[in-house]
Amino acid sequence: MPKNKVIPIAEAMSHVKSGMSIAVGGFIGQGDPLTLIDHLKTMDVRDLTIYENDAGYRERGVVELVRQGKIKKVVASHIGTTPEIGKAMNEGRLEVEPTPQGTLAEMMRCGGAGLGGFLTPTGIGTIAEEGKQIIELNGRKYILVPSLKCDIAIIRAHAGDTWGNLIYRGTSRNFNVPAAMCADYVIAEVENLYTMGELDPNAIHTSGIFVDAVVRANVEYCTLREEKFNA
Amino acid sequence: MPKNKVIPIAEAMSHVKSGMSIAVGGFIGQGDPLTLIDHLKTMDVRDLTIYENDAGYRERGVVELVRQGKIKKVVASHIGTTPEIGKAMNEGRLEVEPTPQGTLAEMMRCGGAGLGGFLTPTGIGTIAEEGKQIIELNGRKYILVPSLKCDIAIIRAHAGDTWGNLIYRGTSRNFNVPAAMCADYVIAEVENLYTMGELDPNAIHTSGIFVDAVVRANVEYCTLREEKFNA
Amino acid sequence: MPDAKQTIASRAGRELEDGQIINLGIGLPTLIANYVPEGVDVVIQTENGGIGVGPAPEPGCEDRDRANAGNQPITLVPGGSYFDSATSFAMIRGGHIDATFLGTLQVDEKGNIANWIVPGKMLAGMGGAMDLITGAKIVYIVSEHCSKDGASKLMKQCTFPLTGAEEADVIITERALFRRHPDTGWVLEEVATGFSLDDIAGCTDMAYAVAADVKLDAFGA
Amino acid sequence: MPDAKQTIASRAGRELEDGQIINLGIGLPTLIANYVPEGVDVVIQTENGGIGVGPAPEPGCEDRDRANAGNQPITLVPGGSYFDSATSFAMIRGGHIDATFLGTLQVDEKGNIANWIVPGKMLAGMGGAMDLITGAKIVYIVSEHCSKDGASKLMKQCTFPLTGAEEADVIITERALFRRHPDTGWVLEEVATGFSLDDIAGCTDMAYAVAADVKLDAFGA
Repeated sequence: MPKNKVIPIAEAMSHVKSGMSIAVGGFIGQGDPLTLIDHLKTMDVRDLTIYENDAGYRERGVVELVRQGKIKKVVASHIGTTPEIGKAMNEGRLEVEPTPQGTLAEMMRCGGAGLGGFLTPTGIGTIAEEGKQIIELNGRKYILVPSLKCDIAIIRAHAGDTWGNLIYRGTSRNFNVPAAMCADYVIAEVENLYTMGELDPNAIHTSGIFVDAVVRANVEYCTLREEKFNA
Repeated sequence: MPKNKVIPIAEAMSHVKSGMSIAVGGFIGQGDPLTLIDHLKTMDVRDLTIYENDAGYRERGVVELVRQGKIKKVVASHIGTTPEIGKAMNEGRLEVEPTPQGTLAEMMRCGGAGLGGFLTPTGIGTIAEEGKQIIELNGRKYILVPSLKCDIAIIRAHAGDTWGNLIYRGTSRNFNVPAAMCADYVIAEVENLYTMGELDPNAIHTSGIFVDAVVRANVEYCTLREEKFNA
Repeated sequence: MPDAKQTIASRAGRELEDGQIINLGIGLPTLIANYVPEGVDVVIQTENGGIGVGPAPEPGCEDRDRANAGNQPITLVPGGSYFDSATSFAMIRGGHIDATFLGTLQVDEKGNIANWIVPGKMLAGMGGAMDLITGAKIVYIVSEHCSKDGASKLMKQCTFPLTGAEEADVIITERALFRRHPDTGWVLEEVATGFSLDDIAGCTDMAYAVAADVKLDAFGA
Repeated sequence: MPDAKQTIASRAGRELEDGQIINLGIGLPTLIANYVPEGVDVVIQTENGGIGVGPAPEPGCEDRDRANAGNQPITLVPGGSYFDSATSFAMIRGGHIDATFLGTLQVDEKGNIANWIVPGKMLAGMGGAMDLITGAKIVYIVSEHCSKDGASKLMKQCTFPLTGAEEADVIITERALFRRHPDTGWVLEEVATGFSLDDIAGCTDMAYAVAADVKLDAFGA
């Protein structure tokens, strides 16, 4: 029987240390791990590097950690939904590394899959190829993108069992799947917690093999209450 | 409303021509597209190149096409379950290119994902690296594996809707997912056919975007009859 | 004077073909969903992880887990489904999307597109645009012809950092429609109601040929 | 004389640690599942696309869609699940498997493993072995000490094409257990009942050190 990974949030988050890299699931609020981000706000950590599609939506999400001065650098595809991020960048308080969305997702997946990198045609002829190795194959140019390994990943799922098998709902799946794959220590907040065997083995989106700790999501961040949920 | 892709098997299979490359789903009989292979046995095609984990199990599967002399080359990770294949190879009637299982799966996925290739540590220091470009990244050596694009893919799913959204069952998922991604024309045989909207949008394993034609699987290859099926 | 954005979206809608799989950028391109011609079924992919995007939900039926890449609530049509971001961009980069419609800051003679950064000023990020431009079979630029200061967005050469090199296939503005041919470059095919060939020449900096059968009053108004 | 395979599987089972995720090769390694110690829970991954492999199904309850990589019917324990081959090898290559147990034709002084081809004779293919050897945190070679013709499988240098270079961490045979240390190479830690240090020296071609605390009569009947 796989082990129980449900632990107190403080214990799970104690793995986060200053200077670490963190992969964050979610897409401008859809599936963002807000419970874990709220907890991070209470912690004395700094110089974090964030890998995420964006920095949240309006006032919520990783942008709150930037406001607190905890974040050194954000690697993201889009920061337009959080005006504070652009401001922090322009004032020199934050480094931002724009990365094509598909490249960022694949960097995470590849890191989790033990691949050293991949060849993408995306960004050829743009500044996305600056400083990158270009490889020509069958007459087409590709950027060699090294894969990504992070110290920590924080993600959110709609349903999870105690071993960390996860099911997402709707468009909240997004970066939660690749982020879960690429980190040494993966913390999932789940909206609805099940015992092992309750989730359909054919319908798991993220296997518990990728997950190290499971915590309950704050009820206000749950999109559907347990009684209404049908996996 | 997405279009109806259910067509007669002969019409779907008429896309297969001599000399083509075919990605085949399944794993030694688990999820092998036997209905489509049966149809291929009746067709006048030759010099096919097959990309598949194996060549079937015992007497069934792609091995039947080898017996008919339709196959020029098999790229596979394992041919131990079909003794006829080793015999055909040793007699010079068939070319076999052994490929690590994970590399083959990733070649297919990468081809379908528009990536030019990927860097794998698998096979470094073995003959798997012969003739391949070796790239060193962060002190580790990787084989640069070009991605795979095939003319045709033939796969099998447990459930499918008329647009080609597919759900697999148990360990029959295997290579059916990556094979479905990498070909110009993808034919899926489905054991249980549904109208659009009947399958859970959160539980689809292969999106219909990857599938060109849907046919009914021969009833004798169905693992569960429709009335017993619960997606 | 008709609304420029609606004119563009309406003309773009007429490009759609039955069975196509399309991706619509944030903003103006999203309006194209309102102009799908009668009898034409297209499947809309949204890069944050959905396919088969349908009409917006009824007020009160919005769902935080069902939204597009611009965070607007969506529904799915029957046959639609959800997936993760790595799979979404496998679809996009892998050539499984027939057409993408994107706004722009600049587009030029060679088909270069610049729409993600104004150096020293605004950085929104490229989002999924670089992948969409690289992977979609047809890249439509749907944009007002000129920027707010009146300068032509259809330039000799882009001055902002590119989103994609030589990838634009069609430009649709509120004034004209151009198609790019691999050998001959941009060809003016249609001019909107209220504009003359001279008007287009006057507000277009990139070089282009005029089609022999160029259509005047082709759309708009 | 106890059955060599059961002796090996039984000793290998004692290596298992609570919470480990393991992959068992086809044949002998599959037997290890029968020797998981009391109080130790391990999670078994099968590379054809399942995790949480449980006991074989009752006769009559076999299911064609539930099998392992050797095509033997399986069940899953609660918490188990299924996935595709690309995801399976993401798990394997990505270092998410704690230990893999594989048979071999040859293993050598440097930890090289050769188990997929006898040149000019037999080609089964490497299956998932190359990925497992590369990706798993601990690589166990579980194999009879000598081949059928009596030659040592524990060689100075492999003569068959390799499956993995310098990847073997532990060798368990029916006669002995060796562990490889990055600096000092192979160390003989245990000798099975019925064998002496001299016996092991006589049937082992690779160089090895003998542990100061080497255990005799360590396992086997």
